[in-house]
Amino acid sequence: MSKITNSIQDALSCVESGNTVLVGGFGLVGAPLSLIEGLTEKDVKDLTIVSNNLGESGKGLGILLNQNKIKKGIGSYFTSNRDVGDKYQKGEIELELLPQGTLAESLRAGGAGLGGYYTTTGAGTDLGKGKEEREIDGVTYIFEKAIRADVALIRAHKADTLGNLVYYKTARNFNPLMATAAKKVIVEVDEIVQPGELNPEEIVTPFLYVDVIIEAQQVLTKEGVVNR
Amino acid sequence: MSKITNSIQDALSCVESGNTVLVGGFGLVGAPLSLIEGLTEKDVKDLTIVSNNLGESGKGLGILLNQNKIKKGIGSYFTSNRDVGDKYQKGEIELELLPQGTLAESLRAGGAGLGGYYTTTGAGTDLGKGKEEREIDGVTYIFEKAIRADVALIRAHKADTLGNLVYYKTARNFNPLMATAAKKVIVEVDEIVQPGELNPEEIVTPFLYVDVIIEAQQVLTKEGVVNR
Amino acid sequence: MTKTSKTDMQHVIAKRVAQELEGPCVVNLGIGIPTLVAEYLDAEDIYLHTENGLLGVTDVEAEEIDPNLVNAGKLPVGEAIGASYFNSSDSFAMIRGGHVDVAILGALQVDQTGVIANWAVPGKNIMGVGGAMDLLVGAKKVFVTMSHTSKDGSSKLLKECTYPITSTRSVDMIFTELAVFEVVDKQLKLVELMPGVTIEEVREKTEANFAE
Amino acid sequence: MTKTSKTDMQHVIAKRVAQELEGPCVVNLGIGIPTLVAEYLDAEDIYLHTENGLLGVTDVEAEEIDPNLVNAGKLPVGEAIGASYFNSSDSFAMIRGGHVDVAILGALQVDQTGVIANWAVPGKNIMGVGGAMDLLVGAKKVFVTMSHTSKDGSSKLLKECTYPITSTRSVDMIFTELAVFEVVDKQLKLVELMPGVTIEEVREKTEANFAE
Repeated sequence: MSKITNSIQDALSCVESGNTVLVGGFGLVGAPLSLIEGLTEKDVKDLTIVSNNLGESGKGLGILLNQNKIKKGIGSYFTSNRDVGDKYQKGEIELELLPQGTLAESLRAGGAGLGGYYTTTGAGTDLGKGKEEREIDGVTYIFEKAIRADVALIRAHKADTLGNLVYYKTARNFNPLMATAAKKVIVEVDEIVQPGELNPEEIVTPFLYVDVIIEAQQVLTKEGVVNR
Repeated sequence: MSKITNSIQDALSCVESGNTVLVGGFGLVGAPLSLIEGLTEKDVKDLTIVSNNLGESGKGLGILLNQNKIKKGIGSYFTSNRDVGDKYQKGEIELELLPQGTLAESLRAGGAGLGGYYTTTGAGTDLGKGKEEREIDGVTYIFEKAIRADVALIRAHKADTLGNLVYYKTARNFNPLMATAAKKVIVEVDEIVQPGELNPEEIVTPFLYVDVIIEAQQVLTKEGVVNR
Repeated sequence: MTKTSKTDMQHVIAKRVAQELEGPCVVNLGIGIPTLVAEYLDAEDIYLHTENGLLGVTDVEAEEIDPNLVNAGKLPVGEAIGASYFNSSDSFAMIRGGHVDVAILGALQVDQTGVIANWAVPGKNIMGVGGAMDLLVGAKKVFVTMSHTSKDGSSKLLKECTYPITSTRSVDMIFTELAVFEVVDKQLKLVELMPGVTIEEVREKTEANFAE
Repeated sequence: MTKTSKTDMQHVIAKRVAQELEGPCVVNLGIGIPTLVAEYLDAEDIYLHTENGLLGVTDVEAEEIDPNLVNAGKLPVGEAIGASYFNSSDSFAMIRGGHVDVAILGALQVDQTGVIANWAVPGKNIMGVGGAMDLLVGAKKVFVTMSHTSKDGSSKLLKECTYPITSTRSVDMIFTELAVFEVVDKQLKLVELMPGVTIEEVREKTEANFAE
């Protein structure tokens, strides 16, 4: 019953057309680059992708976008990929724009078994339109619903063979949240170690959140994305 | 502008009658024992104490209770101190009982600037009575309000002089949450170290949450609470 | 008729529940009989979660007791290889979010739809609930362990709970010293008699309707 | 009339804002002019927060660039002594929960009550918001930096924003290449003219009402 695989397509075997898929990363930093590439090679469509960005033009999730595999994008900053606007203009993709803090919080709420929450962010703005408003102690909040998904593709620094994860610097970002909010969690890592090698006080994602572990085949370097 | 003090009473100088005070710990484990004792020696009253337990009979917050300084207790397990029931019976204290997960989540929500959230916990039970119910995707949730306070008294393992904190084993519990949810956060620790000595990936409470740091004068040992 | 002492009885139940657990899984043990279950687990891939902030609870030798390392019952425990610590909101996020496979809880009463009461007694002050409600709504499966009858001999498996319920969610299995029940479609189903127990004894001591 | 180039102008503004910061404090810098503010900070007790998950941002030397250590503008940064990393929800909890002392943001427009628009332009697809709305509702103080006028010479300090607003919250101070304004009781107050700038020039280039 090992969680570890060497095959990207095996790792992605649970991903099906129509799924909602969480994809970690802030731009390319902390994005599961090998799993994203694997997804571009897999025959799936009508995906709802929840990710801060939809990659860059022709890179990462940007490829998936250009393959017309994405039915809907939920994120906070699509501006990083000019192709998203074009697709949207042509009616080829639905978009749901959320403030970055709301995106993060909704994922956390989903993972924590909450239905939703009230935030001040977005109240009184175009992004708050149509959302329920509620006054609490004299402050106006809007209701935001929790986000849960079928699959999460995330990036961590190290995993032990049980699935405990630690992250690296600002590559942490959305990954630990997404690890909690999907039925299947697939993680790519720099290194796989034995249980006991990670300090119990330092583990950020306890193993009960993780289903599949694979070593990253692509990594982000100063020179860009390179194969290992 | 050092955050460090050697005087418990100086550390507690901001605590005033009528304040809402968060007190960390799960029973005595992770409780700020020196600060609690300091509070029993301070002339304050009408406190609302938010803590998982109200100490044990005649111990920790139990002393404060017997001094009639507590107007209201908000917690999940008052059963650990039989005196709480007696006071409640005589109408000398108000109590608000919350499921433990709700207590924790409401503190987190308070610290995170949320107004409240919807949880399944307690729906359909006596603890859910009078709380707003809401159906979300076919599941019944109840509304729980965020908790914010004037002061938090917490216990950590190490602080650096900036106020970054790490915790020790199951003494972590409510402490990191309470550190986020009060205007003034006072922490007692086993050890104060220099900035840079704590690993940036390991810090649990970043320094911006912490106002006052003091070395613990009382510690929990196998033999019970002892002075250092 | 069973004549085991209370402690023997508790161990019999704990041992039987332990057999029901199959690794890999994450299990949260409540206070009382559930705590004893740990003694009967031998699979390496059954991990124990305690809601005060530890995944990977083990036994601890007396000489290695650490006062700051306890379980939800405030008893000293040890740390398994691969364990991790977290704060209370992260711990209950695991529970409520459906990430804990099994919660094993004690109960004061169970009704015939599998709804339990285990946190308050009418007429007494309602003073403590702890993590019981969270575990009931959140764990993927909930197993209940309890003596079949109260001290006065009355059934604890009732048509309706007379004590305040802990959640509207039905538990999945009930283990007593007399029998094992499954809850299927909100109905109790007797699936096993404990050794030496007759169906007549179970019928006699059970107020709740159940399928045999 | 000021005739500084765009870059010079940005540096003039950034330098002026930097003078307004007094340690100890935690500051979040937006993209654009705000990022330049870091160059003018010398107090050791001013700590920079970046919403992608780092408290304690510093400059980084070219040879020490780490591709996995970036700020919210995805530019490489360094790690201060005493820094800490956290996930995105913890980062925005800090922001929304009022734990960040100052946010310095760029703006497209400011109205005369101090409400700003800085995330979307009418007629274009609404494609990105990032952390702007969170910072506006959450930071204890918000400082806005921007050029006083658009490329066509029209005022960016308006009676009413014509672009979608970012929050109903008024900012605290506005810094342009011509002047510094405070927002008091939802009214703009001119508190300083930048070197060489006359009150007449500010009046001429400002559509919003302001107290002098």
